[in-house]
Amino acid sequence: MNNIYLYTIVGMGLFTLGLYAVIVHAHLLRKILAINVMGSGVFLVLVALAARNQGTAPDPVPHAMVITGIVVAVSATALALALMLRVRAKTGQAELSEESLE
Amino acid sequence: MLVTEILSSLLLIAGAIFFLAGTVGLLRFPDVYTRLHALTKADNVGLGLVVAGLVLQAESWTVAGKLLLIWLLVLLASASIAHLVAKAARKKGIELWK
Amino acid sequence: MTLLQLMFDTLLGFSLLWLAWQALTSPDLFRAIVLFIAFGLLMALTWIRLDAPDVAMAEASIGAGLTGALLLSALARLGSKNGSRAILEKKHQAGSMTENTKNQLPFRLLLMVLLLAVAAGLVYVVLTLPENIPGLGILVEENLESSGVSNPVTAVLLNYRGYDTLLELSVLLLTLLGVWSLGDMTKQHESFPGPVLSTLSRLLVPLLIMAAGYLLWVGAHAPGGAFQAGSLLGAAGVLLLLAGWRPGTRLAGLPLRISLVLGVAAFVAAGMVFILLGRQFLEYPPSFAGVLILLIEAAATLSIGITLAALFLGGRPKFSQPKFSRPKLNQPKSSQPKFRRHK
Amino acid sequence: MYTNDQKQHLQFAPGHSVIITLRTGLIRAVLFTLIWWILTDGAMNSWLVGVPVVLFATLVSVQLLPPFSWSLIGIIRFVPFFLWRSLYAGVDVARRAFDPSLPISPQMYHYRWRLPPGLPQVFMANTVSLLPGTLSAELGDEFLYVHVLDKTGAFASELMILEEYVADLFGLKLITDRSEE
Repeated sequence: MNNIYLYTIVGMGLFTLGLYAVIVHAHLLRKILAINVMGSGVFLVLVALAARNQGTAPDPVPHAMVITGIVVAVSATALALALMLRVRAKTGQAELSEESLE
Repeated sequence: MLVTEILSSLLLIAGAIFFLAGTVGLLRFPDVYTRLHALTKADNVGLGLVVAGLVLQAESWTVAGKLLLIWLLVLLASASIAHLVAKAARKKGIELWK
Repeated sequence: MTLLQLMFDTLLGFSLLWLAWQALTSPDLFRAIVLFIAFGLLMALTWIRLDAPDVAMAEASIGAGLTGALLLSALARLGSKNGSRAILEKKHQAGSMTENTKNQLPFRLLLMVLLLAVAAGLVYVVLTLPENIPGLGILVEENLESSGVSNPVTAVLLNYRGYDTLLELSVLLLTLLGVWSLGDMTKQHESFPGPVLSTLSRLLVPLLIMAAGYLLWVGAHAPGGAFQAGSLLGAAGVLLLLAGWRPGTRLAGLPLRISLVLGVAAFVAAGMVFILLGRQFLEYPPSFAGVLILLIEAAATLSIGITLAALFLGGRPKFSQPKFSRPKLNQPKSSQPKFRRHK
Repeated sequence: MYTNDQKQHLQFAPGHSVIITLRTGLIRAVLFTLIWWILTDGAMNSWLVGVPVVLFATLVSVQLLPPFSWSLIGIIRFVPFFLWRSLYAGVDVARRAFDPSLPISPQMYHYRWRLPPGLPQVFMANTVSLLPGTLSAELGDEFLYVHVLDKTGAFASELMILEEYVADLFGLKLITDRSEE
């Protein structure tokens, strides 16, 4: 048990937390926040595993992938927020209402 | 060589104490305005001392320049942000603590 | 590994989980977003602990900074329109919520059990991964000399996995098109932000440009590169927008569009030129690779920065129509669709 | 594009000519070159990127922040004053934070401007927040609203002194007293 596995487990904890929040919350802004937390969890697992081999430099390929991922995540967030504002403009609320779920 | 090292360590420790003071102020002071006082002034001095301590250890002029640049930028940013936060609090109608 | 390090890592890990939990459950949305920004900064610290300074820079500027700015501005726009009504609605809903949550309790319990199973499965998979797999790190190191740069992360991004980065730039562009197609820039009657913020932005923007240039240059052999530099440029743009600056109608037309596609265009052009010389797409000859990567990165930095700032603006800025607009043939003028802005 | 209204507050130095703009541009270019040299550790191969970046930054800087008057002597006088007073400010606030009885008595003080609007006022507002016991809370047309940590202190005279230093820094002369008019 070293710190690499600690961070891997934290990463998976973040992913699970985010997934729970995405399902439970109705407000779209909270869902967007939750998806971002899920993404951070995935990145954390990737980068932690890249540093798995003790004594050698970490694998740069996952690092590059995560940088790509962070940029894609911010653009996805921007689009999601724009969609949320559109939903709000159309329906008057930024939530997925209970009726629409049933 | 040894003198600069001791001086540098003393400056770093003093800086850390000011950061601690800023945090204690943030926790103990009663309202947003007084907390801003603690943050801006104590952290400015704290960072200044840390930077001074590190400049003594700097290997070259450019490293010292970078450190000084960092201090100036944080100074500018923290003073401006403190003003903006205080202004927003006033606009929101937050009363002074008496 | 020393005990102190383990303690630090444990503390950091728990803080991450705790902040994420607080951000996701806080009843106040503003508070939730601020906590999320703090979460992003702790993530940046975590990347440093995991020996990934390139990622740390991207996280601090994009993950915490720009995402936070986007979220806060979206929240402000949510609140600005009939804000009081929304609060009333929420109170009303909160009343009915308690009833719902009672009915939902078994559902939530089931959900938690399922998610715990998922988490346990994930942990099992990772903990049983084979030890000491060399990975791709050795391969990257062996070929570093022919890549044109000496920072392995930049080598992967711009050379070995150029496809990914090209597609990522396209994703960024597509996102902006998506945001633009959702409507024009909302005419916000923002009050003048005040001389202090205005002066701060005027002082910082040139310095941010300098810092972006530095990260662009240093990315070839140390942590840094086009994405970090681009996000600094984007931050400069966001600062200008916050201080009340808006692109004029002339600037928002062709100049904006050209700078948005410049990154993708430079990437594709660099890839295509060498096809003509008998190489593969995005395969650079080692002797040119360094210069090519710098050129592509410079173009990409500009495009990324301007795209991110445009995303913050949240809609297509108004631009002046080209003077040579021709009337469409076979279509009488009256039948042209009239656009009306939605409220 | 800023509206005229927004630009106005920066143009307190009337009548700048092309020469002044060029001179300002040159000074800032030198400053940015120095910063680039610091950032890159003076690496020779960095100037390929550095020269265009410095030029661009200078161009943007002159666009955003029009030339303003300043005085070297004023700066030399201001720096030690600021360093000493801000160090004192840190000690003062740290003492109050650690003191079990929490000796503070806040007040909002209206300080009447003598400085012209624009960069001098902004500079003073920012400096005020770093000096002992004062925090600028709003920059009005006529007053600077200062939050004072301890209303029993001699903050009023301190603000007057600071304003004179700032005026010096920008090569300005203060109108001595308005109440006599």
